[in-house]
Amino acid sequence: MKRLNPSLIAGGVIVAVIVLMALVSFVWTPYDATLVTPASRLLEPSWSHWFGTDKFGRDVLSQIMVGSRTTLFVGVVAVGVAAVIGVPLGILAAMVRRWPSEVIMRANDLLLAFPALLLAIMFGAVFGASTLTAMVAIGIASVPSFARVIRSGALQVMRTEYVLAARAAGRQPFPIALRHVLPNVTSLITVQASVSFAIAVLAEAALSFLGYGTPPPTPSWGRMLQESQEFLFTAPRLAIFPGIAIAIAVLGFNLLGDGLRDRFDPKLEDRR
Amino acid sequence: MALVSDVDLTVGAGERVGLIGESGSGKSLTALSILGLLPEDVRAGGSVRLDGVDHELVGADERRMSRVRGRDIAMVFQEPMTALNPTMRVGDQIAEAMLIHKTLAKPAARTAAADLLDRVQLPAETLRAYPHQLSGGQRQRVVLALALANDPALLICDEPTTALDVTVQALVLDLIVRGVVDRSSALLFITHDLAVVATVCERVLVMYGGRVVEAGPVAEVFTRPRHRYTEGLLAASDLETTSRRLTTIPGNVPPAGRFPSGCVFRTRCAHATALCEETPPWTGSETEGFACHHPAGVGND
Amino acid sequence: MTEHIPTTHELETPTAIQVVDLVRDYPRPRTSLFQPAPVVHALRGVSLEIKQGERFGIVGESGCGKSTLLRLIAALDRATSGHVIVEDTDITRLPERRLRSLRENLQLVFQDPMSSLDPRMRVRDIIAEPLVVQGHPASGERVRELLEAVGLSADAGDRYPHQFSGGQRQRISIARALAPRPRILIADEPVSALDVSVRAQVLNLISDLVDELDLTLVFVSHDLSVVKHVCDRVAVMNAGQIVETGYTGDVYAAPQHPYTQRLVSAIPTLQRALSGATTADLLAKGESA
Amino acid sequence: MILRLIERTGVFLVSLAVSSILVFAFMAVLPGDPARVALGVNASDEAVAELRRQFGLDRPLPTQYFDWLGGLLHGDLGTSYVSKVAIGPQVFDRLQVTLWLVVAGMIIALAVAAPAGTVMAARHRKISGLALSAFSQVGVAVPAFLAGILLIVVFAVRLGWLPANGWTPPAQDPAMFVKQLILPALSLGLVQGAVLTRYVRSAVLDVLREDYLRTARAKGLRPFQALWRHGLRNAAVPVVTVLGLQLATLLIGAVVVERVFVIPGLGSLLLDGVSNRDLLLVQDVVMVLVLAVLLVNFLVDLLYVALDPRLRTA
Amino acid sequence: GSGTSSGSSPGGDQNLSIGLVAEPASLDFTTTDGAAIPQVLLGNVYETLVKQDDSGKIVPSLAKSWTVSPDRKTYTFDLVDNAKFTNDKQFTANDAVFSINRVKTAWTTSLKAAMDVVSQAKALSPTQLQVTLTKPSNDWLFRMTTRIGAMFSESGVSALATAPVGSGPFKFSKWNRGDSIVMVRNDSYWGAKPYFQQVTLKYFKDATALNNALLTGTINVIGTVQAPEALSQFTSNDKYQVIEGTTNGEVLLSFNNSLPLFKDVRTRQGIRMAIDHKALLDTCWAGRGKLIGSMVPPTDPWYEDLTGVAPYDLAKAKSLLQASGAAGKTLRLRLPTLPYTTSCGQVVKSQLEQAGLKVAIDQLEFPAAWLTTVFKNADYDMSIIAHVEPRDLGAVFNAKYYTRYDDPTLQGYLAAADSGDEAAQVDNMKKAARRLSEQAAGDWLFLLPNLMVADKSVKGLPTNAITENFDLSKLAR
Ligand SMILES: Nc1ncnc2c1ncn2[C@@H]1O[C@H](COP(=O)(O)OP(=O)(O)OP(=O)(O)O)[C@@H](O)[C@H]1O
Ligand SMILES: Nc1ncnc2c1ncn2[C@@H]1O[C@H](COP(=O)(O)OP(=O)(O)OP(=O)(O)O)[C@@H](O)[C@H]1O
Ligand SMILES: [Mg+2]
Ligand SMILES: [Mg+2]
Repeated sequence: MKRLNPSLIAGGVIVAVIVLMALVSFVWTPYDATLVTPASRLLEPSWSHWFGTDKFGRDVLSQIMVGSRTTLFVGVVAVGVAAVIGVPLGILAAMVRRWPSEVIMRANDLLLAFPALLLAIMFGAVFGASTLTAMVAIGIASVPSFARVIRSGALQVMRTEYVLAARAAGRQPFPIALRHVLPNVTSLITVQASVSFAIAVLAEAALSFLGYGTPPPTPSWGRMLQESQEFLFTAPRLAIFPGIAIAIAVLGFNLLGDGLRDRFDPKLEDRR
Repeated sequence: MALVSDVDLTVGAGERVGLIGESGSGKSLTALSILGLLPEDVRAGGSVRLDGVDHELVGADERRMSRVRGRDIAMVFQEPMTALNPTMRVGDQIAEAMLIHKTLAKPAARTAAADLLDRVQLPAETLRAYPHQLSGGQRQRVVLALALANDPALLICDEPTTALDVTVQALVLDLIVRGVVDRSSALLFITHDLAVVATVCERVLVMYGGRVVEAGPVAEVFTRPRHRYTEGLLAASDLETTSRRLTTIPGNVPPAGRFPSGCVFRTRCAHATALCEETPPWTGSETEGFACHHPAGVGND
Repeated sequence: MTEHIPTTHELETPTAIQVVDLVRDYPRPRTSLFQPAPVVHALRGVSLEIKQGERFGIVGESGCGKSTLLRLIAALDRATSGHVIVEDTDITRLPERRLRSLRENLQLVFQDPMSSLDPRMRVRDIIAEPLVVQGHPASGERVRELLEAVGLSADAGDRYPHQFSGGQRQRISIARALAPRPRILIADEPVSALDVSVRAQVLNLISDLVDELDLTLVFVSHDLSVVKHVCDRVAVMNAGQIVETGYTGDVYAAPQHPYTQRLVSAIPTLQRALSGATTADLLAKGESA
Repeated sequence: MILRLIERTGVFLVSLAVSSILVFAFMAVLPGDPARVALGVNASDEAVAELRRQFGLDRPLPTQYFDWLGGLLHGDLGTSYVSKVAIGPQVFDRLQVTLWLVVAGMIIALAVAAPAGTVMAARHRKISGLALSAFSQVGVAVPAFLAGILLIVVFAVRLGWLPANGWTPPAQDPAMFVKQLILPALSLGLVQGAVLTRYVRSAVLDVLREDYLRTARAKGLRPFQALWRHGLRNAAVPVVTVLGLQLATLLIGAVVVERVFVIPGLGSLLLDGVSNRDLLLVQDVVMVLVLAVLLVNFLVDLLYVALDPRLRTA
Repeated sequence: GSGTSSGSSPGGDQNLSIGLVAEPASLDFTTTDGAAIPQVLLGNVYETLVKQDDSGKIVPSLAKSWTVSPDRKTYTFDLVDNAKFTNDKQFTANDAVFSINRVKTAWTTSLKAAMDVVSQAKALSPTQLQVTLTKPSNDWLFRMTTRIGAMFSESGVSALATAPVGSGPFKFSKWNRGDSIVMVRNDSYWGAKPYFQQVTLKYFKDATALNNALLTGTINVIGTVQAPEALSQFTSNDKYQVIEGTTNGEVLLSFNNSLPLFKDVRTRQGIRMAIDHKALLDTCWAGRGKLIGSMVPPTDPWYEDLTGVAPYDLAKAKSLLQASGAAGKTLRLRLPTLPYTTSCGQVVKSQLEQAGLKVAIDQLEFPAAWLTTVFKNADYDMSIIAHVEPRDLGAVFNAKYYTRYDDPTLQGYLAAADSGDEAAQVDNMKKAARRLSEQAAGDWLFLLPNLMVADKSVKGLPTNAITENFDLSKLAR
């Protein structure tokens, strides 16, 4: 039996809480997260505003809740783009002959030379700054790592005798990719996805900080952090709450990735 | 959970003892516990003593154990492909074995290394080679040279030839035997191949389910097995039989920890009775005997 | 090479597999852009003929090209030159889509009980895969029948490969191979990874099935004693070539080629050991030869 | 070895050529006319056309590309459309600044990660290892700019030990240079160090499970000695890969830290270039970044060979 | 090498370091737009014939005095005779003619249009200049105080972008791009010599970094506070002085008046009334700044408080918007990426939505994207930007500008103001401002404050920032 490890549990719980928070925020938040109420600006945390309010009088807790949607959106888009391109590319590179495979992997390496932030800034310049464009850029920048990991996993699968057996049974390459290779690299995909998720969340925060991220007033933890800067001395809590939210989310996804990795690690597995 | 229990074994100076048993019967764990190199989550209890070492080996601290390892007890592992450091020259790896224990100084260690390689019939150029430049058989010979470097009192070989071809196996086996005979070291030879044990060793211990079920001189055990398991093994490995069908032991080796209580073999034994639910006592001497309620060759057979 | 004189019966038996002057070179990774890639000559002109219903063994040491030969026979790889003729069809250069009858008639069992079954598939689906691919109705009936034939209980179909021991996995492999009712069964070291007790079980099973279903068996092993037990005829391979072919008993008792001699003498056996053979004896004969 | 070098060099050069086309093409599709931005919005169309002609923007794209490439090969990065100064020296200056920052950050990261990761792996079941693990997990989760802000608040504003921001070239005032480098390098290095720690840990863990380490211990080496003599070099191979990738990300990732610490590095040059639509400048900076990344990968490739004899094809 | 001069001691007694926000992209304001270049160079490196004093009056500079012909078309300037350019050339009437003509020929920015009214510039003697206009224009003389009035040396315009040559109290010394510009005292200046030997203008993109720089002593002055909320840390500390005055920067919520929806005055008025300006200023700019109600800052002679024209009235706003059919519609508020627009945009959105509009904010990178999309192509519904040019009422509200505000009545007032005498000018400008406010051609959210923080010891900082330039010559310790 596979054991659940502490990382997996901790990561899973954190991620579940974030997802729950995002879902709840669709139907209920303590206050309207974008409503400006000058009368209640910069309130200290209290029973009515657990995390206090910001300079627009918006409830920080509500913003954090709605912000979790942005965070998840960011991760889903970035990881989605990376996986949708990277996984087939990786599998393809493992299945085709040497020359085409070499070309795919070289192109992949080339993409690596355009770091995520660079791509995001350039995409922002071309297509207009929005969360979506930024995240598509982050996603594209994460393609190489996906493709690499998946390719090496797929290569291992391609070398197994069950693939040979499937060929001997008359399976064509595409069905082999679908029925044998893909299922056997899902663990790698999952691990890579959780790690990329964490990276995307960090990248969004950095982009929001530079002004290339989520435009206002959509709450985003990164932008909350950026807006809180002028209050660092007078109301540091405005920086602390989103800062902690980002850190916990990244921690959660990283832990989940670590946990999944341990769980799927054959070296740890075959001791049992 | 107990993976190996009640294993008593004695290897006399200069004696060649085989340890046989199917995969998962606990042979490697036994060997590793002698050396104190068990995996982290496995612990050994009991006592291991070595002539010439004045302390108990089980539970000895790392500092004392590391002085024993490689000098008094050496080991050859199963996988020649991974047992050597891929980033270090072969010569340095052999010389290191001597430098650690300060048996020789640096320049002397190098000539000694060349000498050792010569003894395992490898050319002196091998000194400068990296492991990946050698074949499996060559690597295993390097590992052997490394193990013999400090003339150990006891050499443990854990399935040293399973990964090798027969012709290479023949060479390596011969080198092992010559190596220990020359140094009058004791040899504990682990394998699952009865024929190999019979060729290499003088005495044999049969393991099953983490227990030694039978022990005795090779000729004795392999011609007149007493334990039903030994009997089954012998029958199953006899490919010379004229009938198309081979004799088999029914069932499978249970996974670790799932062996039955009492006689570990009773679930697969045709002779098992209710009596076998009790752990069979050891019949015989320390070096020769068996643990079976219904031994073979008694008459009811 | 072989001094055995074929009987008329043998001459009349149709040929199941014929291999003619088969060559397979593998390119090694290039070390230079300017020089041609170095090649590994995995097969250097192999010719064989295997009759229908025959139990044919191939022995040889690691890397001598046994698996390569099998892959070419099963059309899982392309020959550099030469021909493979299976049941009167030259399959050497047939495109994948015209290999259907080969895929139905010829099946394989592999060495590694760990990697020969897809860990993410249920045993039922693994066994049914050749049927599904070849468009047969994959009835639960047939799967149960096959499971029973290899001595596994019917509920084994619902489980995953990792829930089985090595020997049981090898049985599953065999069941899969038998699914499309092939006439030729090719086994690549099917027992090398198994313990002696389990080895005996699997060898018995293969023997029984070959008899029952009247199969042609091609059995590859590095272990001459196993081949001798299972097969009628044997080919000894060394460095991509066949050095000796003959009836197993003959080859074993009186090896002709020096390589075969060395091979035979290096095999430790219980009998020899008990009659006093030492490790030196394993070497002696081969060296003197 | 030599052949491998030649091959790698070939790959490197081809990659470089392809990147240059990509970068050029990307700039060509960037909306916003550089001439118009430079002239202001109400500039007449003639003035804009004149400026375009002056910059050679009216020529066919391939001509522009080859001119640019030719310039690059001679070390001439052209003249900025906006500031009308030569781009080369500017990029070179900024690159130096960023390199200092990145290298200092990397050194801190390595200094943190190598021992911490090794200890974490070696004692991965002990409290000390777990505590370190937890610590690094938190480190990974903190964005670099947040770390920077916190460092400034504590060490510059509250304690007043170090300057909050700014940059002094080492040649001008070495003491000041060091003082100003510490905080940004720390905020970059600590976060990267936390990331790297995890890779070091898993690489060392992998190595710890290797047979040859058991062989080394069977020879009589104590666990730590065995790890030191036989493990680290092998563990270095995967770590070097990550290091290479990180260095690449750092080059551009430093832009955030440059912003927080007001450091005139390549990142801020790039951001300025983008917002001023100083296309040629952006094109050059991106090309330099890509060159740096490819160069690092190239060096990493060579480093592998030094580390792992298996890659030295005879 | 790149980098700044100073770290631990930004001062020394003779040195001053000022933190600013927008770094120029080039030093040539004849071909590059934007406020950053004149902020540094005008008045400090380049001088004009006439300049504005603190109260906005036009006073002599390189021209000792001037006369206007009765038809108000001919201006005769008496020039100083001891002014010298930093290339050691004497300043003469020829340089003035050269500079004025050059605006028409070599300048490429939009501001050159202010010189169109000049028909001829002539040197009567080395110290006497005569300029003839095609029609009377009050505005022309005023514009001569801005960058287009800058006097260049005939032989000093070869490298304007990198090596400016002027006659002012400071010389351009060094530019560490991405970091700072260093100016040194012009010791051969013809007028009163400045106190500081060297002034470093350091640029910070990040408002917090700017504050931190002052807190840790990297700079002595924050030239423009971009994070007014953070001011409290300085007001509570007696090491610092905080200066608060006014600027010319009207923060305008602009409407695209060419759109059908905005052609209806009720929409525009509804929007103006939906905005609670006091609350807006308090939330988005910490209450710093002034509510003006039209396009005129208090420092202009024709200023009137027009905040009462469209007072906050949510109910009325709702009904106006309902009546015009704007209610329920979605308007695009396209914001440039600037601190005050990002901040105020969110308040505007929230307030307008309470009045029944839907507002979709999207951010355009400033300057490039915003300039092209909103400013040039007028592809927007509403936007926010501060118009910092002095006396820019007429420039902003016309049919060609991005506001697309076509109003003949307004144009009539403006023309009358430009050609009339001083009293007529004031009167007509007042009318124009009121017209704009009543017609709700835009909404003036507030007037940007001149917010500066400096070490206590720094003297001579201007209370109001009404000119394009930051006058460094008056600063002292
Ligand atoms: N670290 C471990 N944790 C738990 N169980 C273990 C561990 N190492 C080995 N075992 C189990 O202990 C049993 C005995 O293992 P051991 O390696 O001694 O067998 P062996 O007889 O050497 O088999 P083989 O011939 O396959 O090497 C096996 O069932 C194995 O799964
Ligand atoms: N796909 C391949 N690419 C390159 N070389 C190959 C490939 N497959 C096999 N070879 C090489 O061809 C030779 C023969 O390999 P093959 O697998 O047929 O040997 P084998 O006799 O089956 O050995 P084993 O007993 O180890 O299975 C070996 O030297 C091997 O390295
Ligand atoms: Mg073992
Ligand atoms: Mg093989």
